[in-house]
Amino acid sequence: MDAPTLIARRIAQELRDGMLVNLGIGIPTLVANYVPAGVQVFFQSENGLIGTGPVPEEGMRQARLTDAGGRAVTALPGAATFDSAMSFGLIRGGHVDMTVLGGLEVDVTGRLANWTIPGKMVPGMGGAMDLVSGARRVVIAMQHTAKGKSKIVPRCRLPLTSVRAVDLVVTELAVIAFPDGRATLLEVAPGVAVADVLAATGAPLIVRDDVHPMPLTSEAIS
Amino acid sequence: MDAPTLIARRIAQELRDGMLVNLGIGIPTLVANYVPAGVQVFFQSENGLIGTGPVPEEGMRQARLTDAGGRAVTALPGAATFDSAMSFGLIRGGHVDMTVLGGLEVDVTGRLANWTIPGKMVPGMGGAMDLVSGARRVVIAMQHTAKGKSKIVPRCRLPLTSVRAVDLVVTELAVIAFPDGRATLLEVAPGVAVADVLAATGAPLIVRDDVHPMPLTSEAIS
Amino acid sequence: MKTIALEQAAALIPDGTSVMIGGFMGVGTPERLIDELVRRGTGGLTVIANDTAMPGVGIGKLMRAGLVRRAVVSHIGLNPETQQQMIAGKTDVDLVPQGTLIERIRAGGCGLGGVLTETGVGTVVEKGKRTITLDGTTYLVEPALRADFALVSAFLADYLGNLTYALTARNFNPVIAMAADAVIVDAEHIVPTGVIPPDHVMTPAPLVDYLVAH
Amino acid sequence: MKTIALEQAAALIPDGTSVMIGGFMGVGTPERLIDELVRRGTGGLTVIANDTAMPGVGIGKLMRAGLVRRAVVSHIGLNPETQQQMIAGKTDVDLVPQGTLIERIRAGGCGLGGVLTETGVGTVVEKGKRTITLDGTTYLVEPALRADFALVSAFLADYLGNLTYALTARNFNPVIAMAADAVIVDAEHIVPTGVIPPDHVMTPAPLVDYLVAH
Repeated sequence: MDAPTLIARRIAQELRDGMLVNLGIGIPTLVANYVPAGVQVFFQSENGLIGTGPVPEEGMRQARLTDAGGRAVTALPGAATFDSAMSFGLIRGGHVDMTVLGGLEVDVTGRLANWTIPGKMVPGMGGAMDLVSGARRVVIAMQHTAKGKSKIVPRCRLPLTSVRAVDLVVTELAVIAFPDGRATLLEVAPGVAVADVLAATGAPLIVRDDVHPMPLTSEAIS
Repeated sequence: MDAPTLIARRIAQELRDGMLVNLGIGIPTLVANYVPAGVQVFFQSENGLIGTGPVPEEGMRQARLTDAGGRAVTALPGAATFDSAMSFGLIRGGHVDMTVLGGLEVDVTGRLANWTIPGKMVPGMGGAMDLVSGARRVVIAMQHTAKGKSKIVPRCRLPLTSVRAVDLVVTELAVIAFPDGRATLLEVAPGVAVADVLAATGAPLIVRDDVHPMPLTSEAIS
Repeated sequence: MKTIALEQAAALIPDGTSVMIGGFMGVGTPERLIDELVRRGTGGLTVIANDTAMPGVGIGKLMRAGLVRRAVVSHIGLNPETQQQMIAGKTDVDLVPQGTLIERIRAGGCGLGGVLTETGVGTVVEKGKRTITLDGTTYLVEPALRADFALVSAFLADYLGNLTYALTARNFNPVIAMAADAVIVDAEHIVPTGVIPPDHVMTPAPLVDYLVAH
Repeated sequence: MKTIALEQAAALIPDGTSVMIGGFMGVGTPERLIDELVRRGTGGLTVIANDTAMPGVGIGKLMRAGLVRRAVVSHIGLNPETQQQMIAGKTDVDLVPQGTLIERIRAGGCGLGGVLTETGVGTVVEKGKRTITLDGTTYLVEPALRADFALVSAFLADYLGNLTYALTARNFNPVIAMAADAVIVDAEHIVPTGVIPPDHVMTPAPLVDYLVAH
């Protein structure tokens, strides 16, 4: 299983029936493919849609129905559309139960940097700052390292997305949470030892006694 | 012609084609009966309606279509309904071109008191404070005196509705504006002399050289 | 979203809680929920709404039954019973300009700390409030407002909980549906999912916690 | 509301003015108006919008033509040309969190001085901003934003100027339609008054100054 698939399948385990969920671009988008059986969630696209469905079939594209990345999507029965003020009212107001976003760095207190690398990548924060400040639960989907360097860091060197700590970080190696503001290893990926995680992590991790293997949802059906 | 009719007919002269207009309860409501020929205005009810029409015919009442006083109304073709946040966005945002409201006192600088008589009448301000603060043009429709006392006063003794000066006061005797923040007599009612107005007014009025009789719209057709 | 019997819905609301209630002079108020609260005698309520309607109508029923300890409203002029209870000290009445009230509720529902408005500057409304001056204009800092419950009256609700409102019965309803910990909806009609087109949904389903069964 | 030819509509907009433009990654952007501005070469613009779309699409056309002096947007990640112009100093880019941007525009349109938000607290977004603490929580004071013109893309417009938007093409459009001194609308379809039911109107007619003729 490749890293993005593993991460998406683990995060899909966090989905609960009736949740309103916002998925970022990249690995987070894959989470929609692994919704557990019997769980029904609402996916929000922050450009103004709840009930975002998969990519339309050939010939069924509607130019006025896209996700936040501008890609054509479908809408499920019971979908709702709205303007951007409402969309971010939902996000900041705590109505989004969970958001899944990519990360560049997460520090040992759970603070996230994910929107810019000054001098190199300045795309703008889009909705990321509002999502991290306002969603009830913030889950970061990211590779554990980039170019051999740990993305879990003692302190973010990149500009922060929010001072609010994220709730969960899921990588291809581990699941990390931040109880009492301290990075804590909860789970390891199948076949990965705690020592492997610690070796790959450039910051101290608290290791819980009950560290266990990641639960994963089934493979996508489609 | 009774005082309310006279006042309403004079104020109707202020209507311009395409205006969005909010009418308060009482004399202001009558203004809708005297819209000049060829002028089309939008009437807003602040409970969430643009395109408010007259009282419905017998048997055509819809319980979910009322004005801000809770009375059944009709809606004209091209009407729009919206929530209260939008309604007051229109009001505070300067999108209401003119509001016509009743008054208890107006002082010589144009400040209005019209929402409470402490210890006697405490109905709440409803939308009055927002209307006076936000509408582009505020016109006060009121009798010149109450129980023999002038309602134009040197200084409001009743609690203010807003610190913003109103634009025009129309009574059964006179039309008064507030250029440079000073009460100025512009017009007198038919058959009323400037001296009559001054005698009935409990505060100094600047009298313009060109004081002239009120222009009035025709009688209501209905 | 859970479908729930009327009696169960009202039973969720304990004495002494805060409830936002939709409606404007009784239009767009969830009457069945009000009636059930009166029947149960749920008391000591803080009611946040546009007004207290007329005696014996909508929120006026709660007033008449003496169930309202505090009312945060813009207008009580058409309900002399509210005025009497206020004078008698039975009900505290906080009068808030209507545009400020709806905007404070919206802020509460949209995760804003509050809004800045000129409405009320220099009047009794300013009393005890913070002000802030931006570019030479002074504004009142009006803080966000939330409640434990929102009692919403809708026209259509689909099986998922998507809502529409009709004509002037919309008023405070979609705004309070964002600003309470638990949102209870009474809809005139319950319709299959898909009957309400996406562009016509006024309150999206995830905002609704309970839909009163028919 | 005046009906106006496309050429006349674009001619209303002088060089150096501020324009809010609807759309999200090019979806819901009034392309005909953009094309006409490019044809005229109306330059030195301050553009307030969610993003600058993609190269050669929507607002991306204005960027490519070098007509934008300043962009107030939340995202330029899909338009490398904007990034290049920013780095070259041809275009000033103010990056604003999307929720803050739309709320500042809404405040401008709704007569609020601004809003209080936690978004951006403790980040580079806080730089130069005032903060306020209410009940122990610190918020940024985000001031209202308005423009000289709003360029709105609608789905339906009736003869009076009532508007609807379709699906995700709504985005910034109804919000900017309240926040500019002159509102110019390009609608996909113009329909008789009454075709849009009152409950479905998303932008009421009095907000529209000009409707581009078909």
